[in-house]
Order: sequence, then C-alpha cells, then structure tokens
Amino acid sequence: MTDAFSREIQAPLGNATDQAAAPIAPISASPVTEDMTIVAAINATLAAEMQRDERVMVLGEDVAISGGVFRATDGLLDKFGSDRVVDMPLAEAAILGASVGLAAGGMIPVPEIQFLGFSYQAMHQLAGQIARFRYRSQGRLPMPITIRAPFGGGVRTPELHSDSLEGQLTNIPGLKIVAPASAADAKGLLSEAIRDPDPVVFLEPLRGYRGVKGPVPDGDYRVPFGSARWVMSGSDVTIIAWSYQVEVARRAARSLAKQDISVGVLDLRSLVPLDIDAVVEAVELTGRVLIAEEAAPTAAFGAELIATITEHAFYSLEAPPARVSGFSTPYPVGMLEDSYVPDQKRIEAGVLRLLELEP
Amino acid sequence: MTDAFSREIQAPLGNATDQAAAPIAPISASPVTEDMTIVAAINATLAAEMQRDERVMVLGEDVAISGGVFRATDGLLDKFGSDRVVDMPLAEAAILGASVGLAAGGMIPVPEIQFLGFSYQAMHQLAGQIARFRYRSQGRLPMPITIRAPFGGGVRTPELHSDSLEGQLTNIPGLKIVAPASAADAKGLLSEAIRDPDPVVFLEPLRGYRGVKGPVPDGDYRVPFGSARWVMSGSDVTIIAWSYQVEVARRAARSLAKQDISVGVLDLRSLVPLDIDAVVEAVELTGRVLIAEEAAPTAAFGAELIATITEHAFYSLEAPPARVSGFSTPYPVGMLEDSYVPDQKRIEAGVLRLLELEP
Amino acid sequence: MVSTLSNEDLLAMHCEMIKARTASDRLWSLQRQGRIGTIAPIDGQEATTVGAAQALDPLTDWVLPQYREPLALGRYGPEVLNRFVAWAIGHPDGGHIPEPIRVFPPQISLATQILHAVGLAWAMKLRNERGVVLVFFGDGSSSEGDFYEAGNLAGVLKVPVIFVCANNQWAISTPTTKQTAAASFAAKADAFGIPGVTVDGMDPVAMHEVVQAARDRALDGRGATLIEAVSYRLGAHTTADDPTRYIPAAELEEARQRDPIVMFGRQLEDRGLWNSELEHDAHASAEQAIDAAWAFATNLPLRQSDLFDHVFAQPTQRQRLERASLEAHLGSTS
Amino acid sequence: MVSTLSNEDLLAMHCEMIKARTASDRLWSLQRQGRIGTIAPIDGQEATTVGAAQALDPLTDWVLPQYREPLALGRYGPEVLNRFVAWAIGHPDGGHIPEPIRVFPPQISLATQILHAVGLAWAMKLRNERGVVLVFFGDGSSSEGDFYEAGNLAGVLKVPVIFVCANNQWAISTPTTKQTAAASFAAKADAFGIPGVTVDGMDPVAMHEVVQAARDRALDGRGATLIEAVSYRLGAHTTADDPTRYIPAAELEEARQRDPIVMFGRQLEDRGLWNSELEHDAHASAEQAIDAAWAFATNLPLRQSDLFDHVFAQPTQRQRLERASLEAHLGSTS
Ligand SMILES: Cc1ncc(C[n+]2csc(CCOP(=O)(O)OP(=O)(O)O)c2C)c(N)n1
Ligand SMILES: Cc1ncc(C[n+]2csc(CCOP(=O)(O)OP(=O)(O)O)c2C)c(N)n1
Ligand SMILES: [Mg+2]
Ligand SMILES: [Mg+2]
Repeated sequence: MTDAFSREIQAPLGNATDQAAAPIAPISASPVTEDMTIVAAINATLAAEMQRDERVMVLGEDVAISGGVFRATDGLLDKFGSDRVVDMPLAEAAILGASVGLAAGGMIPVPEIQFLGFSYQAMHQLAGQIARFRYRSQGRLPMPITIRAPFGGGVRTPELHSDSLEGQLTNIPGLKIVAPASAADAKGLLSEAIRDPDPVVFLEPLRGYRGVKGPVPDGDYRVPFGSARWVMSGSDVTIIAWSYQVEVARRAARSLAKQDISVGVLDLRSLVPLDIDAVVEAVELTGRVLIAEEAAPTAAFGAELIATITEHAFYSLEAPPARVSGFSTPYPVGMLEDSYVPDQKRIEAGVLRLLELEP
Repeated sequence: MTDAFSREIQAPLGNATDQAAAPIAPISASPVTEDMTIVAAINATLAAEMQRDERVMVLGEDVAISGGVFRATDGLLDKFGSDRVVDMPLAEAAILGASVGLAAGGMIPVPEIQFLGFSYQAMHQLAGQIARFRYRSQGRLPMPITIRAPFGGGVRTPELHSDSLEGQLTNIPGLKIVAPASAADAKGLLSEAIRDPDPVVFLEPLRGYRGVKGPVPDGDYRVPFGSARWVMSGSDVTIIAWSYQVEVARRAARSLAKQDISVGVLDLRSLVPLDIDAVVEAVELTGRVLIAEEAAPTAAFGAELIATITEHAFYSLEAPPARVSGFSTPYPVGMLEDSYVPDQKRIEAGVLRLLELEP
Repeated sequence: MVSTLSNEDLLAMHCEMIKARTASDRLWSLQRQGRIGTIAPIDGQEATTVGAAQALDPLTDWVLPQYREPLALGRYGPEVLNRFVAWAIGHPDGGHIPEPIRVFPPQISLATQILHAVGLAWAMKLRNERGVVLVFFGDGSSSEGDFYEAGNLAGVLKVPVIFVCANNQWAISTPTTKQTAAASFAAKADAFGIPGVTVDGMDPVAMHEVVQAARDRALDGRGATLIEAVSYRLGAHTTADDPTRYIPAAELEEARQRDPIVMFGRQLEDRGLWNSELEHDAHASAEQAIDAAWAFATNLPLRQSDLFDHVFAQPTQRQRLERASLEAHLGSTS
Repeated sequence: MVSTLSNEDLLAMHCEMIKARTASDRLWSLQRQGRIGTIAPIDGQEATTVGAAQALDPLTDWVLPQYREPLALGRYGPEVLNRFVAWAIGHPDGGHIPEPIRVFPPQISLATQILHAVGLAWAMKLRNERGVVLVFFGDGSSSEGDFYEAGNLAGVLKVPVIFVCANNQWAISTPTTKQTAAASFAAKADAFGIPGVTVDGMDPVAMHEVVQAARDRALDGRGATLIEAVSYRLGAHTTADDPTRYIPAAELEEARQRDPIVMFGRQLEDRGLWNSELEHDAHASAEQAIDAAWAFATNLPLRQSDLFDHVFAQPTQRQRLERASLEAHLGSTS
C-alpha cells in the first residue's frame, strides 16, 4: 500500500522531529547545532527572549528559585534577577490577572500555569479578560501575554495535572492556542508567541518535556502560527495531530508502513490560528483522515477539525473523518490512564478501520 | 418543495412550542392548563420541586429578597424561608463550591449563576470539582446539583452577559448540559434536572425568558434528557438547534415554507446526553443539515454535532452539514450584536446554500 | 474641612459632582425613553469618585473604574464621559479611551480589575515610573476571590496601588450584612498586611485626604492602601432594577438627607464659596458636557463588519473568511 | 502540657504520629523503587493532623484533607490509610472512602476543599445535625481566592467549620514571605469576622486544645474559627522535588531539632508514659498498618473498562458506545 508519493523522511529512530518533507512551511535553513529535549528548548528560548527584550518577564508558581517544577525556567533567576523572574503567591487568577496589568503597563509577561488544569482557577481572567482586552478597548490595550502550561497524560500525575483543554480554549475567541510537538517547534513557536502582540496559550507536552528530543536550529528562529508541519507523508490515510500525539501518530505510521500501509502525519502546531489549507491538503491527499487527540471527545478540537473538513473538503472525503481520543469521563487515575490516552495501538486500529480493514 | 412528509403543526403564531409532531419523545398527556413564559415556568417549577422535596434549596446572587434579576426565583423566599432561599455573597466560586458541600451533606442545591459568563469565576469548582466528585469518590459523593444560568444574546446586555459557552461546557466530562427552548420544556427539563442524581447545567434562554410563551402541562411533568423534540418536520433540510435558536429556526422554516421549501426543526433539549438517534434521523430525513447556534464557532457544540453526524450518518448526507453561528470574535457590544447572533435571515440563507440555491 | 485643597479645588470638585449627577440623570431618562440600554446611576457616590480623582495626577496616575465611576472622572478630561456614553449606547468605540488618558474602560466582570490594577502598579514599579494606580470596586465585589488575591499580592509586592472599596451598602439587592461579617471592609486589609482606612465616601474633602495620604505612601515606596469609602446608593442599582423591593424606605430617606451634592453645596455656601449664580452656571455647564458626550457618541460611525476589528492585531484566515461572508450577507440582504 | 487529654489519649496520639511517619517513609521508598507514583511525605506535620483529629468525634465530625493529612487520620479508622495507599498507586477505589467514614478523598486542586467544607457545615446546620467540619489546607493554598471566599462565607453564615491552615513554611519552593505580607495567616480571620489563632503545629497537645475550643464554639452555634498551625516541612515537597535547591540547610537543621515525634516522645518519657518497649511496639504496629494498607491497595481488582464507572449514576448512550469500543479494542489487542 505504499506508493511513490509516500516519502518518509530519514531521521534518527525514536526522534519526534522528522523535520524535512514539509510541503507546508519548510523549516528555515538555520544551521542545526544541538539536539535538545523540549524542556531544554523552552528553557533556552525563554532565556534568549528575555535577553533580547528586557520587557519580557516570567512569573508563576515556583518558577524562580527552584527553576520550575519541570526546570523549564531553570537558571533564569540567576541570569535576569528577581524583578523579571518572579515566584508568585499560589493563585492562578492573580498570576493571569496581574499579567493583564503588567501588559497594560508596558511589560511582556510570560506567566506559567503549573499545570493546565489549574487554568480553571483563572478562567475568568483568561477567557473574560486577557482574551478580550484588545477588543474591548478597540486596540488601546493589547495583551502581549504568553501563558505557558504543561498538559497531557501518560505520566501518572494526580488529578487535573493531565487534562487536555484545547477544545475549551479554542472556543474562546481572542486567544491563540499553540501546541508544539518537537523541540525545534518548541523554540520556534515560543519565540513567535512571546513576540506576538496578542495573547497566546502555549501548551507544552508534559510527556514530551524529556520524552521528545531533536535538533533545534541555532540563533533567532521562529515558526509562524497557522503553518502546519508534515511530519511524514502517506497516501492511504492522513493522521492529524498536535502536541505529544504527533509522536504517537508517527510511531503508528512507521509501524503500519511495515504492513505496506502508507500513513501521513500532519502536525498542526497551532490550533488557533488553524492552517486550514494544510487540513484541506491532508484530506485531498488521501481522502481518509484520522484525528488523534487526548481530550474527552465532545466538542473537543477534533470535532472542530471534522467540521472544518466538511466545510472545506467534503467532496474529497473517501470515508467519514474519524477521531481517536480520550473518553467521555474525567481524566482517570494512573492505573487507568493508559486506556484513556490514545496509544499507538488505538491509532493503528483507527487507521485500519478507515481503510475498512479489521484491526 | 413541500411534500406529504412535511407536517407542520398548527400552533398559535409566534409561539415557540409547537409541541406535537414528535417522532421522538412524545409529550406526555398531562392536561395543558396554562400559557406561560419560560421564566414563569421556571419559577413555578422551582416552587413545585421545593415543595416536593425539602432538601431542595436555591442559592445565588439576589435570588431571595429581590426574587432574582429576572424574577425567576420570585416568591420563593416567602414560601420557603431564608434557610432554603439564600442571597449569597457576590462570589460565584463560593456559590458552586458551597454547593458541593451542601450536596455532600444531603441537600439538593439549585445554585444560580446570575449570567452564564460569570461561571468563568467558578470554573475550577464546576469543571474541576462538581463534575468529578462522583467519579473521584467512585460513587460515595454524588453531586445532585442543578446550576441554573441565563445566556444568549440579542437583548443588549453588557459584556459577558450574553456569551454562549455550550462548547466549553459540553467538553467537560461529568456534567449534563440542558437547554430548553419552550416553556413546557423549561418545566419538564428543570424538574428532571433537580431530580437527577448528577450535576446538570441548566441553560436558560435570556431572550426567551419573556419572549417565548406557550402551554405548560400541569402537575408532575418531566422530560427525559437525551430526547430531542421535533418542532416541525420537513423534507428538504433539517435545522438542528437548541435554546432560543429553536425559535429563530422555526421562524425561518415558516418563512421558507412560503417559498415551498420544506424545513424540519429539531430541538435537542439536552446536549449532554445527546439524542444521537434523533440526530441521525434528522440527517436521514433530508440529507441536508444546518446547525444554528449562537456561540463562536471553533470547537463549539455545532462542531460536535457535525462530528457526530459524520460518525453515525455520513452516508446519508447529501451535502456537507453546515453551521450558522456567532463569529470568531468575543461577543460584541450592543450595536453589533444583531450581526453576531444568527437571525432568521442568516438561517434562511444557510438553508438555501444547502440546497445550492442563491440566497 | 481641613485639607490642602484650594478654594478652586473645592469648587472644581463640586462642579464635577454636579456634572456626574447630571450626566447620570440624563442617561437614566434616555434609557427610560428607550434610546439606550441598561445604565447604572451614580447617585450618592459622586463624592467618592470625585474626591479620589482630585488627589491623583492625571499625567502619572491610572484609574481603573468599575462601571459607575466613569461618570465622575471629568478630572481626566471630557473624553472619559464621551466614551462612557458611547459605551452605554453599545458602540464599540466606547471601550476605547484614547492615549494618553490613564483610565481603563468600565469593568463588568466584577473584581477582575483589582488584579489588573496590581499588575499595572507592578509594571510602574519595575519601570521606575512615578505614579500610582487607583482602582474602584464595590462592597459586593469585595467578596470575589480576585479582590483578596489582589490585596494579598499587592502586600507581597509592595506596589503603588490604592484600593477604593466604594461601599454603597448594596450589591444589587444584597446588603453588606450578607456580604461579610468582617468589622468593616477596611478591616480586610489585615489579611494583606497593608493599612486599611474607613472614610466618609459622601464627603469629597475627606476622600481627597485619605487618597492623598495613600498616594504619598505609595509614591514613597511603602506600598498599597485599602480605603473603604462609605456612602449610600441613592438610586436604583440600574435602570433594570426596582429597589423598592428590598430597600427599607426609611433607611433610604435617611440616606437621602446626606446627599453628597446637597451637603457639600451647603458647606461651600457656609464658607461663602457658593451661591445660586454659581449653581446655575454649574448646572448649565454640566448639561453642556452631557450634551456634548451624547453628540459625540451618537455621531460615531459604525459598520457592522467592524465587529471583526481588534480581536487580534492581524485577523486570522478564519476571521477573514467570516468577515467576507458577513459582508456578503449584509450586502445581499440590505 | 495542660489539657483534658488522658494518658491513653496522649499515647494514642504518639502512636498515631509514628504510624503516619512510618507510612510516609514506606511510601517514599516504594516510590524510590519505582513501585508507586509521586508521594507527598508528612514529615513535620504529624502533630498538626493528629492533634486536630484527636479533638474530633469521628461519628459526627467531618475531615476534609489536602493531600498529606490522610496519612495521619488513623483516628478515623485504618480504612483511611488503606484508601490513601490505593490512591497513591493510582487505583480508582483510592478515592472511595466508604460510608460511614466522614473523611473526604485527598484534594489536589488547592483550596477548593475549603469551600466544600463551608457548604458541608452549612448542610449540617440546616439539617440540625450535631457536628463540625474541619478542613486542612496549606500556607500556599491560603493565597487562592477560594480560601478567602470560604472564610468570608463562613463568617456570614456562622456555620460549624474549623479552618486549619497547616503552615509548614513552604509551598513547594515558595516561602511564606512570598505568600503574604499579613502579620500571620491567622490574622486573615479579620477579613472574615471570625476568630483567628496561631498554634504550635508541632505540638499535638496544643493542636488538640485549640481545635477543641474551636469545636466547642462551633457546636455552640458561634461559627467558624481559623487556626494557623505553625510547623515546618521536614521532608521534600514530594518525591519529585529537590528541596536542597531552595531550603537553607541551617534553617532545615534547626527545624529538625523540633521534630514533633522526637519532642513529644521526650515529653511522654519525662512524664513516665513512654519507654523503649512501647516505642518498639508502636513501630511494629505502625509497620503492620502500612503493610496491611499496601496489601489492601495492591489486591484491589481492576478492569480497564472500569474507567467508565461512576461518571454518572447511569451512563449516557455515548459512554456505552465508548465503553463497548474500548472493550472490543482491549479484547482484540490483549
Ligand atoms: C463576576 C460577576 N458576577 C456577577 C455580576 C452581576 N452583577 C452586576 S453588578 C452586581 C452587584 C455589584 O455590587 P457592588 O460591587 O457593591 O457594586 P455597586 O453596583 O453597588 O456599585 C452584580 C452581582 C457581574 N457583573 N460580575
Ligand atoms: C490550584 C492548584 N494550583 C497549583 C497546584 C500545584 N501545587 C501542588 S502542591 C503546591 C504547593 C502547595 O503548598 P501548600 O498549600 O503550602 O501545601 P504543602 O504542600 O506545603 O503541604 C502547588 C503549587 C495545585 N495542585 N493546585
Ligand atoms: Mg455596592
Ligand atoms: Mg505549605
């Protein structure tokens, strides 16, 4: 089931950043200097952006002296001092609400929410305030704020540490929602986010922090939002994913390749703005699309992708677009989470079903 | 374009409760005694449920002495006293967080959030706590809580008073999401919600409070969740809607009937649980489905409906399912809202587009 | 009446209070005529806002209002009222208070602005800008978590912010006794390690004094102050409200005796600073101000597709598609 | 040491503290062996929990813990520890503390449980149930809006709730000086109009006393009390944390000198109530307790499709479809 079109890129095995083969948004030609984990790329990018623009500051719970519970902000306090790297009282609404004022006062805040699930404590500031201030003030008070938060399952965290809230976040007009899957994108998208004049929720893959490693371009490197990335091409089925599910999808595609099933993987990189053209291309290439996401399915972002597909590429469909996702239950406890989070097997089964084959 | 199948029910003009013609969940045979507005039906139902079960209590901002800013709780303080009808401090998280404890302590709280947009202040209690307590405690601590909140546009309210958050709410596992469109359903679904052993977010149509009036069955009357209601049948296109958009859709359908275009209207009544069979039937009847909703479109509930349709009824589609919705902007100020909220004209245009006719 | 205020200042404050009341009354009757939407009158709280603003320097100090105060912020220029009227009629430009006016648009999501104020004061401190941030919020709003988180954060950061709790005794129909059991709203400052003071919010001179002291303290690097300005809501909550359902008539009557404009007018008269001629002029210029604001607001241009402006600096592809579809639709149906 | 506690009570408290520490240590090493996930040890806070629980009546009073206290709630029966270990290994039944035990499952979303406690105490008041609700939360958690909203609501409602702020000086790496500028955490009670007291949280007898007084007051219909229990976190925040990055070694060493178990043991010895034999027995029975809890937790049955249970009383159609598909998938791949 492979054909000439299928062109999987050679990249080190187990490495999530098969960067080439990009019909859309080809990676810039910056010299690749270093293999990094995603968390290292984030840490280096924060340092670089703070170096570049002294208005950039980092605030959150445990971001300063301890360097963040995942060490994403490690070393920043020493480099930039306690005015610009701030351990906040334990109050998420205060972290985001103060960021509004900081932004209005000329700073570029990069608040961290320790785990995305705790953004619920600040939803009135995020959805009701940060997302609307430019609009409400008709441009007078823009909100150049990048809210960083890890999310995603598979690492046996307690409640509310793993929840995937992209569906809820993308339904909030006025926020850009970005979710890198590779170390290079972690850098390129984070630089872009911090320099973006509008609020960006920057979703970091908890399981990918140290679980995903890859080459990261040196120097100034930005990835524009709304430019999806072809991780690999394939002619039978296309998987659309973002964040850590890109890695899972890539593994499933490699494994299916051994059965002569040619699967493409499209990494959306940003959900808002969405690269509609790439999504349409994904449908046109194979007519069969599988969406892989961790969230509970109802009104999750996968649903939006299906709606977007039916709107823009309905007549290219050869089968109903399908989704593999979490289930309609709260994110479960550790002993059940491997059944909840889509894994390679469930994605493979989803691909086979799309081809009307028995899993 | 009408045919024998099309059977619009005779009902008083301008009345949103064309109750008969219900292939699904026929209305119970209770004698219809009174024409009521939606807010009157809610008020009467709250009183009846409090009368029936002394564990039921109402709490919220301005619900007691003033009877609620829309008078939905008017008279309850006099009837049931200040222990069971409680004006709370102005804090939404306190209202919902206290409800968790009240429920654990054997009460059946019916908290009111004055406007749905202010549920953001309590999202950590709603999504993180109320929705999960039964699951987290494996059944020990169920949460029989009905959260009432008005929402929806078109009435020139200030910011955050009109926002449609169904997409975000339905993405939260563990909550039932209910949205009546008629006075009869306001009663039947609210009784059901209060007696349901699980948390229900009961979304009340702000514009329908006094704008929608209709016959309300007397006595004990409940409408089961997950049973959609055929407002009218039609053979060319089916509109799926809920809450006030049902009324708008009904008007559009009546108007299109004059052009010999036969449009069915399905009122979902509850979004979670969803009446999947009725949605499938809606597709099968016409092959052309239009979803009408007020929310910003991305990952809104309309997206979920399209995903559900492609999953369960793809091969019955004769055109891509379409949506008419709000736009990808925050809910706008009064002078712009009539362009934002889908009106009869936009729905009619959407129907014509589905039939590949020029609007 | 002991203070640093000159006679001119005193007169300016009185005129400003009259202007606020006049504008509030006008909007009320415009609403009653069905020409604008819901309006929250300011009756009873003029002195709280005007006295506080008098202690600020509009060139350096920010004001973050709730939704009543913009009626009384003439000290920051007539544009504040212009924009407020535009906001009240539902025009998008109503939220745009132009540079360099240091006033935020009205806040509807109660108490959220208190955190914004702390962040803004923090930015000023970080950038070594001389100035303070003053934020207004109601007695009801003080029950929101955001108020406490803001007070606590300000205490920790020692930022130049002044919290003014405009205690008008009511949050819609909810009296302060149902809002808190604390000895006073000012007592809540203990939770933050900042000073808390209670002041007569119906006396503009007293207001000016405590705000001036709080401002001096803030500029001195000694951090935040919580001021409880005690007044009484003499009008309805909004045009949509019927206060006779819950306000005891006698209590309201008693409060009316303390009407800040009447009281302050008398004090000025006693000191020979006020007379019927000045009163007449003040009312005439107040009418002019609201006339001008109404003219400004109702003459603002508007296109329905403007609803897509200013969501982001640059629209997304999706927004462009939506805008095109709306324009086509409006074109085809108009 | 003056109190109403009998010698038996004192010994029971000491044994309970030893049991808590032993269980905490065991879970720590199981985590280090890779057999369980993240664990938050209790070292330093045993007396806070045990002393407070000693003042409660398990038949009438509820306890709402944060995430450390379940290790030390043996007064509510061994099932609490059993379930806590099940929770720690990620078993769904870990959150189910069976009837009639009046203990909530651990809370991860900080401070949310403080509002639950107020609601629960309110329900007891409404239903004329005699009893109180005691809720634990950390110094860090006191910065969340929920804490303040809860305190304020309890003040207004006068409900029988006891707030215990377990001030162990740290919220992960954040010291109390960055958490608040208030004179103390107890001082925050002023914002609520309830009494606030500070107590040595490393002394179980002192804890018992203030909680008993708060309980008497609550049962008397006089409402809530805020207790700040001052202790020190002697261990890491959790197994995932490296406190050497931020805790000054000397400060920690000083705190270790006040280890509540060592100190209380000495006091009991001084009074002739404790000796090495009792010590030996106490440790043996503590080991037995955690052995039993481990056996309980690791023997709980589990099916992957159980993940659909208990979302609602009755599953929705969608959940039934999902469950069937998961079962089919697991069947086909296992
Ligand atoms: C977060 C939030 N909750 C509820 C409301 C609805 N609401 C509008 S005004 C008001 C009362 C406000 O009282 P207070 O803060 O005392 O201000 P006042 O109106 O007395 O000036 C309420 C409950 C709101 N706007 N925002
Ligand atoms: C709402 C919320 N925000 C953040 C976290 C992450 N977190 C877990 S424990 C902790 C520190 C808690 O400190 P404290 O309340 O003092 O309790 P302690 O750990 O010292 O017992 C943080 C920030 C969380 N669990 N919940
Ligand atoms: Mg008030
Ligand atoms: Mg602590």
